[in-house]
Order: sequence, then C-alpha cells, then structure tokens
Amino acid sequence: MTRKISMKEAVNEALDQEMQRDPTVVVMGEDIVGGTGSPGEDDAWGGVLGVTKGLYAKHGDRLMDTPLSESAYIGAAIGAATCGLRPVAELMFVDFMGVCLDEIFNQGAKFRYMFGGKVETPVVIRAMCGAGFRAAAQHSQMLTPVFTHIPGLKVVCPSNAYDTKGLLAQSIRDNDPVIFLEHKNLYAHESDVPEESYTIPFGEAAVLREGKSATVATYGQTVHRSVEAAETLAKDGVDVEVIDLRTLSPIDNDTVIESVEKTGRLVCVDEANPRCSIASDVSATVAQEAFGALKAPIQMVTAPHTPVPFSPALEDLYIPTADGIADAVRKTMAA
Amino acid sequence: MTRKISMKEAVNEALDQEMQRDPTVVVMGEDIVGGTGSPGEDDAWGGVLGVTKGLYAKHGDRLMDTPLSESAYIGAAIGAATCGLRPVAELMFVDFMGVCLDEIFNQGAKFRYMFGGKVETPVVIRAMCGAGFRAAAQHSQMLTPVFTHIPGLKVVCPSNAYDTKGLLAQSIRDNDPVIFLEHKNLYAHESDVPEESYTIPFGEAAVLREGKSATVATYGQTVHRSVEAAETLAKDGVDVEVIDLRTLSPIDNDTVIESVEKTGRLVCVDEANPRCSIASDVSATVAQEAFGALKAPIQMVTAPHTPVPFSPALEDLYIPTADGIADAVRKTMAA
Amino acid sequence: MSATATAVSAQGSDSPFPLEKDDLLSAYRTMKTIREFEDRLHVDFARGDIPGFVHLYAGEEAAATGIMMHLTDEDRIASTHRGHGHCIAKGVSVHEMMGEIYGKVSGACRGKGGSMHIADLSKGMMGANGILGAGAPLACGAALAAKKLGHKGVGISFVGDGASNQGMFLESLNLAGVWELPVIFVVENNGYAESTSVDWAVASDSYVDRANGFGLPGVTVDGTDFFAVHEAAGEMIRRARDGGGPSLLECKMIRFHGHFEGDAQTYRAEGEVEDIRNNRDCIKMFADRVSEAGVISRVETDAVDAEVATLIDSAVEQAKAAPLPDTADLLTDVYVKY
Amino acid sequence: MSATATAVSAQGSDSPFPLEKDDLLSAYRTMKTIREFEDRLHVDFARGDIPGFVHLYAGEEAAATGIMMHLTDEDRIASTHRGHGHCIAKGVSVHEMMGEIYGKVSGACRGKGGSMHIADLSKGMMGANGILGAGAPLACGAALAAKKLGHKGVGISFVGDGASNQGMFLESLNLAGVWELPVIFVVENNGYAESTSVDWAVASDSYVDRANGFGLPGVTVDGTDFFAVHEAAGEMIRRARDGGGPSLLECKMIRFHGHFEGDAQTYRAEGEVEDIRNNRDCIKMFADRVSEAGVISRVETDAVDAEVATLIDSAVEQAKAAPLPDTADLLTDVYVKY
Ligand SMILES: Cc1ncc(C[n+]2csc(CCOP(=O)(O)OP(=O)(O)O)c2C)c(N)n1
Ligand SMILES: Cc1ncc(C[n+]2csc(CCOP(=O)(O)OP(=O)(O)O)c2C)c(N)n1
Ligand SMILES: [Mg+2]
Ligand SMILES: [Mg+2]
Repeated sequence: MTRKISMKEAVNEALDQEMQRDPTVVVMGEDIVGGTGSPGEDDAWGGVLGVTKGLYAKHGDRLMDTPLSESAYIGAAIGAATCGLRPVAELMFVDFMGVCLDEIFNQGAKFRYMFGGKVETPVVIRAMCGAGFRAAAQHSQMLTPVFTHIPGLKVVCPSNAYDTKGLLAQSIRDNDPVIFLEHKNLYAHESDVPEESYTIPFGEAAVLREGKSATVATYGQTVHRSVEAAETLAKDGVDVEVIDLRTLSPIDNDTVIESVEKTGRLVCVDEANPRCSIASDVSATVAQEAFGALKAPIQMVTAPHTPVPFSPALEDLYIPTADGIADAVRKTMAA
Repeated sequence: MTRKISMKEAVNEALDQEMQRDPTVVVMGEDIVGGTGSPGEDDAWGGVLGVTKGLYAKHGDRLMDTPLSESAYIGAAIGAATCGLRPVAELMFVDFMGVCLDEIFNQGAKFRYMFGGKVETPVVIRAMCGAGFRAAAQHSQMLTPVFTHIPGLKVVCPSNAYDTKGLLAQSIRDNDPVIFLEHKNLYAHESDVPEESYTIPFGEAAVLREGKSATVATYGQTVHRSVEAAETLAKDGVDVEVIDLRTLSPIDNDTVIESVEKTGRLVCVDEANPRCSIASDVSATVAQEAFGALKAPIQMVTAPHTPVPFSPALEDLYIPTADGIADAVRKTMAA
Repeated sequence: MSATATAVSAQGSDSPFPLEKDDLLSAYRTMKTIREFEDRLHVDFARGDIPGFVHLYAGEEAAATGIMMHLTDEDRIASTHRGHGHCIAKGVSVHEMMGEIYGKVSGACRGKGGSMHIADLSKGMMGANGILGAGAPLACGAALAAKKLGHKGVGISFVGDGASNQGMFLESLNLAGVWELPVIFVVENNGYAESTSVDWAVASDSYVDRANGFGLPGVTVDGTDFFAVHEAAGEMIRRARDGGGPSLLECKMIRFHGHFEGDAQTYRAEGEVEDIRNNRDCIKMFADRVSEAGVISRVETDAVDAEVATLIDSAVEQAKAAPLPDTADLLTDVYVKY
Repeated sequence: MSATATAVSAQGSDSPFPLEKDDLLSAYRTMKTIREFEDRLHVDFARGDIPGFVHLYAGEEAAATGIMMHLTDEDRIASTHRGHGHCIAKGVSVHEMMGEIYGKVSGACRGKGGSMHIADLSKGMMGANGILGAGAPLACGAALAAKKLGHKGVGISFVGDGASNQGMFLESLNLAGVWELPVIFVVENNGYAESTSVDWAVASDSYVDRANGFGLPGVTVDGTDFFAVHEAAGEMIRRARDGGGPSLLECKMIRFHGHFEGDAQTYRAEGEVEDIRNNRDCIKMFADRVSEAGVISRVETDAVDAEVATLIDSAVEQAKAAPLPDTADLLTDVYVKY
C-alpha cells in the first residue's frame, strides 16, 4: 500500500520498522524522546522538530534521551556498535559536528582499517542539514563535503520521502558507519511511499528526468530547484537530464558519466560552500573520466564562499535557485 | 644575510621575530614550552618535536603551556584574538581537529560574517600535517580540504623553509583566522632563508619550474615529488611546469589557469584523500574556467580513499610518489 | 542534580539595599526592558512577523541584570542562544537588537547574524551563540587578553544547565583554574534543557560540587532574587579583578516561555507556568521589595514601565521600517581581506 | 592537583592475600610480560628497528594487571596511546602485538594500526587510541551495549592524568552517571602529560573531587601496589555488574621511560628515574611481598621470568620474520562493503 507521506514521516516510519525488525536497533539523541526527568508528559517532544514523535510509546527505552554531550553519546553509539548494538544517534543539527567530530572521523570511520578489518561498526548518525529555515550561520550548513572527504564514512542525503525511507532502512542495516543527512527544508515535502519496509542500495543515483541537452547532477534541496529549472528550460527546447545523487559516499559516478556521454554538458549543483565541494568532486571526476564527451566547460552552481546569512533577504540569495541553475545550463549550452 | 635553515627552524624564527615585533603576539599549546610544573628544566621540550624550543627563554610567559584541552585553549585563543591579542595556538597534530573544530569553524571562522563585519579575529592555528612519519591513521592526515571548505578561514601549507618563514609572518600579521599547516615530513628540509623578517602574500602560488608540456599543481610534501617527477620527465623531453599553491584559501587559480593556457594539460597532485579534495577543487575550477585550453583529461594523483596505514610498506604506497605523478603526466601527454 | 540544592547566599539580600536609589531604578529599568522586549517578541513571533529560532529570556532577568551591573564595556561576556537578556543588560542597543532579529541592515550585525548571533564588541558583548558551551573558551580568551594586556577586565561565560554538560564548558573550568584567569562561569539553571530536566541530565548533586571538581569556588544563588545575584556576582568579579582567579555561580531560575517560540511545553507540570509567573516573577519581587522598603514608589516604577514600553515600540517600529540587506551584502564581511 | 593527595585504599592490601597462589603467579606473569615486552621495545627502538611513535607502559604494570584480573572477554576496555600493558593484561597475544608494532601482516591489525591502534575485539580490547580522551565515550558505549543486551559485561575507560582534562572524557563521566552505565573510569596518573606536570595541569585537589563533581564515587589508590588496585577495582567492577553504576579509580603510578621513545626527559628531577626504578618498582614490590609472605618462592618467580623472556624473544623473532603487508592491502578494510 502506497500513500503520500512527508519526509519527516518517512524518517519516523523507517526508524519504527527497523526497530521492529531488529531488536539491537536503539535510537538516541537530545530530546528525541523529550521530557526525560521533567514533570510533564513523557515523549513530550519526539525530537526538536517532532521527527521521532511516537516511537517511545512503541519501543520504550530503546529510545534514549541524552545529556547535552555530543562527543559522549555519539562516541557511545560508535562504541556500542562494535559491541552488538545497531545504534542510530541523532546529532540534532549537522552544524554541531565540530563538538564531536573526533568520535566520528578518527574513531568510527577508521576502526575497520586501523584494526585490520577485524571489526564492524554499524552505526547511523542522523542530522539535519541545509539552509532556508532562517536558522542562521550555525544551524544551516550542508557540510556534506567534510564527511564525504573522510574514508570509512558513508554519506547519504535524500531529496524526498520515498528515498528517505529506503535509504534510512539501508543505513540502519548497513554494517559501516553512515552519516544520514536530512534537509530540514524538505521535512514537509511529501511523496508516494509504500507502507511496507524496503531498502534502496547505496551508490545508485536516480535519474529524475531524462534529457539530451545537458546533465544536472545534484542532491538534497537543490534537486527540486534543478527539476524546476529543467521544466523552465524545457519550454525553450532545452532538454535537461536531472540526476539525484542520493548518496555522496559511495557516489554513483557511472550514472553521471553515462549521462554526460549522452548530453556532452554538465552542471554540478551543490548547496554546500564551493571549495572542495560535492560539485567540485563530481566536476573533477568527469573532467578526468569523461573529458572526451564534454562539449563545453562544466558549470558549478553552489552556495557562495560565505557562512549562511540570517536575513531571509540574504539567505534566499545564498541557496542556489532554479533561476541560477537555469542560467548555468544556458551558459553551458551557449559554449 | 641568507643562510640554509630547516623548515622547523623557519617556524621558530618567524615566531621569534613576530613576538619581537609585536607585543600582542602570544603563543600557546601543549608542551610548547614544556615542563610547566615539572621538577626538571623549564623549556624542556619546546614542543613535541622541538619546534618552539628556545622561545621561552627569550619571551617568557608570552609562551604558555596548556592543559590537554584543545577546545578550551584554541577557543581561548580565538576569544583573545577579538580582545586585542594576536594569539598563535598550536594544535599539535591537525588530526586532533575533531576535538576542537567547533571553536575553529563555527566561532572564529564565522564571527566576522555573523557579526556584520564588526570584528576582527587575528588568530593563527599551527598544526603538523601529513604522512610519511610512521605515525599511523590518527597522526598523519592532511585534512587541508576540510579547512579549505570553510568560509572565513585562510589555509596555508608551505613546502619549504623560505615560504614557511614568510607565510607564517604573514599569517601572524593577518587579521583573519589562519590555519597554518606544517608538513612534519618536511621539518628537516632546508633552504636558503634570509635572516631578516619578510612576508609572503597569501593567494600567490610559486612556479617552481617552468615548462610547456604540462602543468602540475600541488602543495606541501608532494611539491618535492612533483619536481622530482618533472626532472625525470625532462629526460624524455617532457617539459613540466610545477606550481606550488602555497596557500589553499585563498587559492591562486589565476597562476594555474595561466599555466594551463600555455600547456593545455593539468595534473593535480594532493596528499589528501581524493573525495572533495584540493585536487578535485583545482580540477573543477580549471574545467569550468579554462576548459577551452585543455587538450587532455585532467589527471588527479591523490592518496587513496583510505585512512593512513601504519606499516611503512603501506604508508609508502599511500603518499603520491614521484613515479605516480610522472605516470599521470605521461597519461595526459598521451591523451 | 537534586532539586533540593537550593542553598542561597545568606547575607546581603536584606534592606538596607547595598545600592543607591539610582542604581536600583536602573536595575529595574534593565529588567523591565528585557521583559518588554521578550514579551513583544513572543507576540510578534506568534503573529508570524519574525523569522527563525527565537529563545526568550523572560523570567530570568534578575540574573543578567544583577551580574552585568558590575561590569564595564572593558569586561567581556560570552552569551548563549538565549542571549537577549544578556545583550540588553550589557548595554547593547535594543534598536539594533530588534533590527537584527528582523534581519534588517539596521541590526547589530547588519541582519547577518539574527537572534542567535547578536554581538557588540564595543559593549563587551562577544556574541550570543548557537553552539552550546562554545562561549566558555571565548570568555577564557577575553580573560586571558585582559591579563596579558594588563587591564582589570574580566570575562563572564554564561551557560544553561544543559550546556553545563558540554565538553567545551567543562574543559574551560579546568583551563581557567590552571591559567588563573579572571573569568566567572555563570550557570543559568532554569531546570530544563529544551524538554529535558536538569535533575536527570546533570549527574551531580550540585554545581558547587562540579566547580570544586575543577578546583573552583562555586556558589548557588536564587537567580530570581536580584539582590542575591548582585551580591554573589559582585564578590566573584571583585576577586577575579584582584587576581583571585575564576569561580562559578549557579543561578537557579525560571523560564516563563517555552524553549523556543512555538514550544507547546507539554513536558512541564500542569500549572507550572502560571505558578511561577504568579509567585516567582523576579521583576515583581524586586518591585515589591523596593516599594515595601519605601525606596522606590509605584509611581516611579510605573513611569519606567511607560518609558520602556515606548522604547520597545520604537525599536519594533524602526526594525519593521528598516531596509533589508542588499544583494551585495551576501558576499561581504567574510574576511578582513581575502 | 596537589601532590599531597595520596590517600590510599586502607584495607585489603595486607597478607593473607585475597588471591590464590595460581592467581598470584598469573598476576606476576602478566606484569613481567608487560615489563619484558616494553624493555625489549626500548632497546629495539633505540637500535632503529621499530618505526613510529612508541609509548611504554613499564613501571605501571600493577594497574593494568590488578584491574584486568577481574575481567572476562565479554568485558570491554578502551585504552590509550600507552596501551601495550592494557593489551597484554587483557589477553591480547604478544606475538600479534609485536607483529603489529613491526608493521607486519602477522600483527593484531595486520600491520595497519601500529602501536597506537592495537585492538582485539575478541578479547574485549577496543583499541589503543591516538586521540586522548576518545576512549571514554567508547567504553560508555560498551557498557550501554552490555546493559541493553542484558549481559553482565562492564566497560573500562583508561585515561592518563593529561587526558583527564579532555572534554570527551569529562562528558563521559556525566553520561555514565545519567545513564547509570556499568563503566569504570580509570585515571592512570603518572604525574606527567608528556613533559607537563599533573600538579599544574589538573586544577583540582583530587580526582575524588572531580568524580564527585559528576556524581560518581571516586577512589584513589597507589597504582604501584597491585593489591590495592586489585581490591579497589574489584569492588567497583562488582558494583557496576550488579547495576550499581559507574565510578572512578585514580591509580597513582610512575613511568619508567620517557613520554615516548626518544624523550630526553629533562623535565624530570635529577635522580627521579633511578629513584623510582630502585624504590617503587611495582613488580619488585609485588615479588618481595609474595616471597616474604612465603607464598611464592624466588625460584618460582625466576621460572616465570625465564618463561617470559623466551616468550618475548619468540615474539620479536616472529615479528621480524613475518612478511610485510601486500600492495593490495592498502585498499582493503576501509568498509565492510562499499
Ligand atoms: C552543541 C549544541 N548541542 C545542542 C544544541 C541544541 N540546543 C539548543 S538549546 C538546547 C537546550 C539548552 O539548554 P540549557 O543549556 O539549559 O539552556 P536554556 O535553553 O535552558 O537556557 C539544545 C539542546 C546546540 N545548540 N548546540
Ligand atoms: C586529543 C589529543 N591531544 C593531544 C595529544 C598529544 N599527546 C599524546 S600523549 C600526550 C600526553 C598524555 O598524557 P597522559 O594523559 O597523562 O598520559 P601518559 O602519556 O602520561 O600515559 C599528549 C598531549 C593527543 N594524542 N590527543
Ligand atoms: Mg536550561
Ligand atoms: Mg600522564
């Protein structure tokens, strides 16, 4: 049975189904239950934006509130993952990675290699990412490139409810550490999602729109803006193929390259800051692996090299827009 | 007066001269004096590899040992920088960034923007980077892409003693937060360095070797390997231009593009891991800005997508070699 | 943390007040300005006028005010996500604050920071902070600068009960002790971190114990009692200025509003909010005391109330009327020079 | 941290020993194996045989041994950069350890980890660690897993005096208390963090105070006294297994060698090293006590010494003879599946 649910509901449903399926799955984070120790209702919050709401009633103390100590509880999740649990830890906003990155990148990500392949660390770290929420410089970053840079991590950033459910289920069943980034500006976005549980494999991009004129590769919130740009351009007879990368590590370079071999033109769109970004990573791969297919310079459309501004007037300029993406496509068509 | 000194001595000399020049410069870090509170000699260590040795005798308590609390003292350096000091804080190994990154990337790097341009944060964070020291996965990383990604930071990674002295002096006089990365495997490397103080501006790459056949862009330890590759290739009549980027943020794209316009071929060499790296950043910029000049696919030579292995047998394979760089140049020449 | 740890600084909270009438009036004005500012935001947020996350300080005014009265512009404070009260008490312009919250160029940060990042270094306000615990090292840095530059400034680090479990804060307690910094750590314990209770989340009987674990003297006061806060903070700040080193002050206080605007607060006890509003309103308690002692009349406080209402009206009006930042502003102010 | 905080667990350190003769012999064997392993590394490192950073545990053997005797493979420990002693006491093969330190495929981590990253999960050894303080959350995780999976395992977190100022460690003390985890935090206080004195760097009178600041019981013992460590650790571990929650054990101990191999140790007092080697050698003290009590004879300890020497000889020989990793090994073991 398929029905329309939001990305927020998709997260909740995937957690619920995986907890039902596997008793070793535990979920932890600040206020993910909400109200622990407080005089009012239990399960008062279900997370700062209500994403985990209702799970405590179903799964009890397999959901755990934590003190405000990200290194300690994220590190504990990672440690527990080497001891038979399959923890899903929520780092409320990915912007908080700076207070707990060591446990993620020097511990969890490196265990398997440092220990000669003799350990598995099946942990998922969920976090909200992205701009457009008027949440300012310390609550609006993507930071996808930082995690993608780190060997040993897998990095997921879905753009819709269907992918969210399938990729989160896959993340929880996966035996490596996964950074699962939920774009907060997409939480309300709805799509058709089956009730039953399913997984989507990592490293498989989705071609959302086929086209022959140019390829746009992106992920997260800018997927929708890219599709919008493609629709606008279609009116001018420019036929854009839009690729949703879905997972950034592993990344599905094959689908991008195959598309560029068809279109000859590539625009990489990234809500992250430009330097050493996903956009530059995809560009560079194509410039090395499919150079011969390119008919024009690769264009990158990214956030500027600035922090995220608070003022809505500026934040709206910060995030790549459908217009900006369309312009970049026109530029590559003109070259 | 110019004489040969090592990169380690160049760091020491720049710190010494800047402390003489400006009484607001203070230097802090774990054991950078060494022996504080201990019964033996003061100034016992001068840093874990002796880089700051002797400065305490000259400048007294303007050098400060710290407890093993990187967030606290790096954050204090950043806070103090907004209050009239010009602190140089040593994060012993850049690999430790995970325990103090918030203070660097959400605080120091963002102050100026978040506060509407009303503050300056003249702080330098020095750290050792790089592989080849048999120091294993948690003491051998480059991590240059992570800092380069972050708006608000400047990132420097010199390859020789001359640049080290001039760029460190510039970093200390600079009014923005600077991440100054010293490749530990180059500490003993010597070059001609003037005794007197001088600065090297940021954002100016050095063309170490002119050539017409192909361009190699790199920084840090792999500069020397690239020059070695160029010398090998010269014997086969392949004339390689080697560019030492020196500063990664700002980065001197103009010099790279100018060179590619001449040679038509580019190899980006990076000791960092490949995904979202400096190599991919430079590649992508050239693929966008100087596509028309390219005669062949851009090649990237980087560390693999793995942590740094301990065993010398593996670590030697991990770091890009002169042979590997030469092969990449040959590949681009053949295309 | 046990709910019974309510030891209150014993002395000095009684009449005759240790402050001149002018100072008392000024304290009242500051507290009232914070309250009015917050209550107005509460209304305007609900109406949809205000973007982003807004965390209100209403109910906690006595703490910011009692501490900040000891400070000059040379003294630095590092604030939190719940920073409006600290800003106002430290002398930041309410017009600039309101402009900032509305995302306008007239804002303290020219609209780039927002509620969670208001700063004014010229007033010694180092910034609200969206990252909990991150201000503690910054305040240590301010204290270090004061020490090295040879002036008598102090640094004040504010954290909530929740943030008191953050590593950056805990490390700072030790660093301050080791470096003997003129810094005071103020724990604003309002009983909750978002929806989570301090009794559960802080595994310690009292903040005095926690301070002692880092070799620091610690004092707990009733943070809704302006006079108790004022006295305890005064002593710590004097000691820090005189080279006596760091200390920790826990202010037990209460939050009138939700964690942020939009919070339904179902984790609170039934009647809790009404009860504290009726019986533990720090401003009302202050006004009652000074009027009962015959030092300040109701007429005088009423006059201040009116003055403050006008001030906030004008701040809101100006903020609404001010222009938004310009397209070009997106790219400026990242570096001094790049 | 004041140098006078030397309160030693009073009871239980006297004869009759609380351990059977076999256990005593086994403790002696463990301590001696660590010592021989370390002394051999010291010599071979100086000769240039061993790559990288090597931090020796010699002098501190009583602590690892006294604690680990209470543990089974189901119990997990998170170790430090100075991890060889923990590994050996936890049952990791010295052959695999030596192979690892030489960077060979025969190593515990197939040569990929090195001295600072030796691990053997099958023995409950979660890894040495190059990042100070990072093991504490990991041990909490092990304890959490034991609790959730319903077995009686405990987690032990080792940190040095230096690392006890790291935020990750401090946060973990609180988390363990809040979640009531079966975890024991062992502070191995050897007086120095690299060249820096604990008396300066830890701004607290005692680790008992620090533990109390997080609501944990804390005990300080003479870490060179095997029996004192064994007893105090036993009590804490039993309590943790029985659901009594976390606690902190400070072992005051001494480091025979430098911080790492190559350290000239000019920060130490003149004669300090000779003095501790002569008068505070935990193995000698142990041997004297058991022989004076007539429980274990010199002949028996000599036999163990010989056995251990042979073992280490063979470990070094095998390590030297073992093959280096293969080119292909560079790229494996990053992910289970990518
Ligand atoms: C490092 C970090 N972790 C988590 C958060 C999310 N967060 C914002 S406020 C808050 C609760 C703060 O509680 P407390 O410190 O008691 O301050 P209060 O809100 O009660 O004033 C949390 C968890 C954050 N901003 N930064
Ligand atoms: C986070 C971090 N900071 C700094 C270091 C560098 N470092 C390695 S060992 C050491 C001193 C450790 O002292 P202590 O914790 O007392 O342990 P000991 O060496 O005395 O056993 C330092 C500063 C590190 N490895 N990790
Ligand atoms: Mg609170
Ligand atoms: Mg030590």
